[in-house]
Amino acid sequence: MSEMTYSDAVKDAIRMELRRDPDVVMFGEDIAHHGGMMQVTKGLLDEFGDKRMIDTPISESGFMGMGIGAALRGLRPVVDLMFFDFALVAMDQIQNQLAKTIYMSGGKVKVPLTIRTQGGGWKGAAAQHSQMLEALFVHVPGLKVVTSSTPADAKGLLQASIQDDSPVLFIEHKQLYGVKGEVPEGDHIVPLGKADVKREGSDVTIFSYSYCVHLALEAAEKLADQGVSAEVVDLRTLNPLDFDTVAASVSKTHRAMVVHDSYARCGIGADLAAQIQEKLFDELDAPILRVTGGDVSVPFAGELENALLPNVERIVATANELVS
Amino acid sequence: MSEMTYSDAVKDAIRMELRRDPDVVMFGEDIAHHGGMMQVTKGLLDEFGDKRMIDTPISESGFMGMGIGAALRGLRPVVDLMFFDFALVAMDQIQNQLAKTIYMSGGKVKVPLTIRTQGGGWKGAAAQHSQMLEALFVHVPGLKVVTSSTPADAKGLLQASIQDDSPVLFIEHKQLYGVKGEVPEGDHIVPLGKADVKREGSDVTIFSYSYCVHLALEAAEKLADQGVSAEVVDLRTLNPLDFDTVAASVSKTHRAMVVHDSYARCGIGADLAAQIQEKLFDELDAPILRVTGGDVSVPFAGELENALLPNVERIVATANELVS
Amino acid sequence: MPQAPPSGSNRPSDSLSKDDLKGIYRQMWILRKFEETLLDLSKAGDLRGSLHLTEGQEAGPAGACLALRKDDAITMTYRGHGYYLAKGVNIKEVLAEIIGRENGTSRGRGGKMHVFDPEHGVLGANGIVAGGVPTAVGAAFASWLKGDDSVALSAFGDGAMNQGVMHEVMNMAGLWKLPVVFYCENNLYAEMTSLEASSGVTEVHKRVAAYGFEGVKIDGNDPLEVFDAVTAAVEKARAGGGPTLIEAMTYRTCGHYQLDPGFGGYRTREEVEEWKAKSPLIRFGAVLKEKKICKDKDLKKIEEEAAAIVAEAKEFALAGPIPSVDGLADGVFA
Amino acid sequence: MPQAPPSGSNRPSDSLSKDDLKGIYRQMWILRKFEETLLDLSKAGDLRGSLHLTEGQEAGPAGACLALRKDDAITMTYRGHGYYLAKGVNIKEVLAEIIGRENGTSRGRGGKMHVFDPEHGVLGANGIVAGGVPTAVGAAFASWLKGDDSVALSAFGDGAMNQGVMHEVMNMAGLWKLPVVFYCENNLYAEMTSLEASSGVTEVHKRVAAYGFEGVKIDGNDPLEVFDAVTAAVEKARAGGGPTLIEAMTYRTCGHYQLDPGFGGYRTREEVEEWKAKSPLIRFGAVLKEKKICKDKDLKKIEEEAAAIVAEAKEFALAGPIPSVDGLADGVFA
Ligand SMILES: Cc1ncc(C[n+]2csc(CCOP(=O)(O)OP(=O)(O)O)c2C)c(N)n1
Ligand SMILES: Cc1ncc(C[n+]2csc(CCOP(=O)(O)OP(=O)(O)O)c2C)c(N)n1
Ligand SMILES: [Mg+2]
Ligand SMILES: [Mg+2]
Repeated sequence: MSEMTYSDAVKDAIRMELRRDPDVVMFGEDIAHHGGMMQVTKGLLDEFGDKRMIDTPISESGFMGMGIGAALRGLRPVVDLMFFDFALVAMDQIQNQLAKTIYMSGGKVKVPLTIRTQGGGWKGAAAQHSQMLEALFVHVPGLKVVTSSTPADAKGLLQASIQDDSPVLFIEHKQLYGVKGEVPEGDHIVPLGKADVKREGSDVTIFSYSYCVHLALEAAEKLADQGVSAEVVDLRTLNPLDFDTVAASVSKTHRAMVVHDSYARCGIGADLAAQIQEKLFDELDAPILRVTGGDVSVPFAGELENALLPNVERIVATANELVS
Repeated sequence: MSEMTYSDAVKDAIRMELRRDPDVVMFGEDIAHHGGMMQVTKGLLDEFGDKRMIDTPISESGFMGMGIGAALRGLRPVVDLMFFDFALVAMDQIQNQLAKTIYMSGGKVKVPLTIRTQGGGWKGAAAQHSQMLEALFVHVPGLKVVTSSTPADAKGLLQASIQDDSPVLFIEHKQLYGVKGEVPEGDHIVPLGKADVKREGSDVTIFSYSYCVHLALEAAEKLADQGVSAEVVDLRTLNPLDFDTVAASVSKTHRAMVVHDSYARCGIGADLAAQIQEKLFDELDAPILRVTGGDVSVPFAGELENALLPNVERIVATANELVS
Repeated sequence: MPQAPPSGSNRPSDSLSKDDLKGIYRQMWILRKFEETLLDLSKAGDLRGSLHLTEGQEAGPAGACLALRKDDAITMTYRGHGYYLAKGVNIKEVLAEIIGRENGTSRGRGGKMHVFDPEHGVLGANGIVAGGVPTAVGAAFASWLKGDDSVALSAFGDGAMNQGVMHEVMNMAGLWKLPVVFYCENNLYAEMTSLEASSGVTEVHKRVAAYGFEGVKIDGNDPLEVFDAVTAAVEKARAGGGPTLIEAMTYRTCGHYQLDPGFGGYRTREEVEEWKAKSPLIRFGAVLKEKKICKDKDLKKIEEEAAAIVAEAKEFALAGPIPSVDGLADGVFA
Repeated sequence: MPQAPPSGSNRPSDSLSKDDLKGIYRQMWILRKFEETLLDLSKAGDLRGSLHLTEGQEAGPAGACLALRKDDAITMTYRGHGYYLAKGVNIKEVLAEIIGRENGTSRGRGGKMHVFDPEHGVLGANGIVAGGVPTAVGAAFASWLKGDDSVALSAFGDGAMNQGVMHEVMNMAGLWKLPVVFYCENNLYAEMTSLEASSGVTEVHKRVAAYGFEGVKIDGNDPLEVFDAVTAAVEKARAGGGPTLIEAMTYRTCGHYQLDPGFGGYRTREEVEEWKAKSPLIRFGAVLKEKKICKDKDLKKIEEEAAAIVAEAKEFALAGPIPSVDGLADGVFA
């Protein structure tokens, strides 16, 4: 174990995989020579050279599609999308091609490609540089969708993603890069498809993932002061979803809410609420509530952006509404 | 009133709008000289000429984006996407540009652009030509999302869409073109944002939209034979959603289900279930159940496709589960 | 760097054996018979959905695939039957796929627009115009990164040139000199829209001026010219010389899909008839006779052999098991 | 069809008045002072997010916008401050927008990457590389369909050339001869990646060979050469002659964004210093002196005027109201 930032943990995972398997290659914009706009891949070019770490032109559709071909021919590409918002530029290649290739081949091929990207707001980056778009990729089947809230999870889940034979969308978050935590040294695998109870509680469950887990944990702390025991479950993998862990928690607390900073309608919160009430209707003592990024494009002005996106106060208030 | 097919009703709406407003223009692939792959726009070139009905190259991103510029400069473009699946090719222009332009301008501009497309399966068109992707466009805010199940609604809602100053995604369905019904002659407006109770009932509400409304109505007929009174609500506009009509129906029947042929996770059914249980928890006597297109790419083989997509039997069985 | 040689002198096809030449003719007939069978199956209701036939364009797949190794990669379109057949995919399993059977190449999940066979380098037919081109370029990218000498070829239409992703991957192919061959079947139409109505520059091979590699224009209805051009492009690619775009002039003598009569609207009957007379089967049959490799009866025999192969495949396919609904979700993930 | 005239003889800029020329110089200083102010505000914490400055590229907006009418349309990028200012948008409202105030051009919702002002033909700055180019081409499409004589110009970088959508709209612009000017600021880098590392063909203006219209290469650091080239392109477009691509050679003497020192990694300090010496403000100041239009003190005075305009705008912006949270969802729909 050693303490490191989320950013370094991500780098560590990529480095471990590049070392482990010569078929792992990474490409994207400004990732090699510059080391990535968030400096996450800094130094990897020196160790692995420019046939393993490749700077591309600004051609997201093109290099995403090339990743598919490379994966079908035995490589294990890590494709970097600088901002999550840019996934929309490459959407046909991601959703009509990458996500469907295994199914359309009747399960005959493997497509071991990992898309690595980062999203999220609170930075004054406005409508086209702040989106968390995970729900779009959970909706259309065929991609594993993975998030992480801690450095250790980031490392373990990213290594697992790169080792997976299905395409994986690995989503980081702008607000997480500076977060520090203990991270196992050497190879570290956190299996995909497993949620994690980040804090135990008995009165209400707060489901969340990625950066918002931290808001949820802070809220749980405040709630504890107010005598409310909140359980915080980090969903981590959004597809496939670990519904067993979800069910176990709801069966314990009988009250649930979901927190995410992405849009509300047809979002992950809606999906989880629908599944929980469908399968655990009799367990519920209250409706499943949501604290989300609303149904508005991310505004530029700080006051508006902060009002739109989730915060600790709204989480606390919502939890209180549930237990009252 | 005259009886016509859904296909002719759509044509009638486009024709009325082209006649009404010289700023309405339509463009897309093979829509002018050929009259559209579904023959919906046949004959319009003759009446309106090749500066109002324009065949484009196979460049969905490009002409979608050009539609934005044209709309900002006073035209009212109807942009044709031959298959709903191709929206993914133009996704950046639709979601990062079109859907956000009004908000990013602080409400200063109007963007009166209507995307007209068609989706849906049951045709052996497989994974890339059968998708209904409405949930993706409800998730990212900024587009009105409109469907219709009858010829009259198709005409009235499409005219309303073209007259709207916000961008609208108008979604047709492969299975509907041959459906016949009475359609008002001349101008016909069905306001956006209003659901429609297509059949009254008291035991359970089946929410649906587009083609699946017909499956729901057929199921309701069968259920009536079995002594179950099912209300069928056609949501029509998916964004903005007419929750008042939803709430009124649930408050009457206390049991609800949603039927759609698109993917389940983060789908419209999930969204509706989440909202209903959130706002009407105490009205519900049973969980909100869903009959959907599942979480699998649309397979080619008929037996698999039919098993994946909703059918009357599953709707009946699900309704019975709710009332039992 | 090797160039596409001038026709007439020292052509790679000069060294093809008589059997090779007869093989080309056979391959073209297999495709034709195969598609006739598809049309029959469609009319009989045994084949679902729309069917994009390639009548009149048989020279491309037959000539191009002969220039490829088994380990070379290839992608094609909804109109790509000829390519995956000529690349070596089992015709029985293809036909089973196309009628949605469990013993099809994709267990009936893919259908005719989505045939895969990685063993023969077939990385997918595709329903999205230009959608599979990046896959081929990515295969070439893999060869380049690994330093092996396999190449990739992508076959697509003239209309596909106007898709943005094509531009992106052509630029990268040129930039990195990737071992890929862009094989553009210029059949003058994209669905019902003519090339002139959709491109500012209708000489497709000139458009690669934007990417820094060579574009050549060939008679795409002559399988030997196709073989020569693809061979030259493949050799150049294997040698590290980068990509080539081949604009192969051809014509779809049938409709865009089974419900399009193919003339009356966007094309005249005369135009279609003119091209029918120039169709690869007729022309190449004449060549074989001229070269004294075949007599009429030999040609007929090859046609019958092809018909028999397809008939056998049809029988196999129709006897294939219907996929079980239990396996519906198989293959969402690996 | 009018062509970009050879420099030296009969240039449109020959007929610019002394006031016009001084106006160009003033416009460039306004931009420079404006951006210095943005950087100050950013350092002071009054301005959120990343800031893409355009130091060294002032000649483009000043020269290009002078060649446009108020009713002509324009789109630009995240690095487009110069264009919307020179196109006539109220500088106070722009600055208010950039610090997120209710009296900003987009009521604080858009921020610096999303400035709109339809009254002045400004159809949006954009955060997506090449994302706003189709909008401009669409504006030209509208002019073409309506038969009016307004034109559209889109300013973008060399890196944007590799986006697929650029290809798609350039093809349509060429096909239909739309009245649009593609103004490519070739500053040799896209973020930290050089043009050679990202394009198979680095002479950007030659890439339009694929679309059937003219491409010209100019000194983008000379506002008069910019004015001449854009004037010629605009005249051609208004006359129905279709699009032109102008490759304007320039250089960003600052970093890609405020946290990038601009050298040390992808560029040498020497390279940057060399270009600084060739920067438009320095060169054009010398031209004004040479033409005896200005003395040093006149130049200084213009600089001070520009600083005063920006200072006033800053005051206005900082006094602007913070947007009310009640209006958060205003403008999701029209
Ligand atoms: C992205 C996309 N847009 C439109 C279509 C519909 N479509 C199918 S085939 C076709 C024409 C393609 O023409 P071309 O590339 O010349 O190939 P050809 O059919 O002539 O072989 C079109 C527009 C599609 N499948 N994908
Ligand atoms: C689709 C997309 N991909 C990547 C980015 C990230 N990005 C912002 S600016 C930039 C470089 C653009 O270079 P160029 O077009 O040359 O313009 P310049 O910044 O030099 O003015 C990149 C890659 C983006 N904004 N949009
Ligand atoms: Mg074609
Ligand atoms: Mg640049």
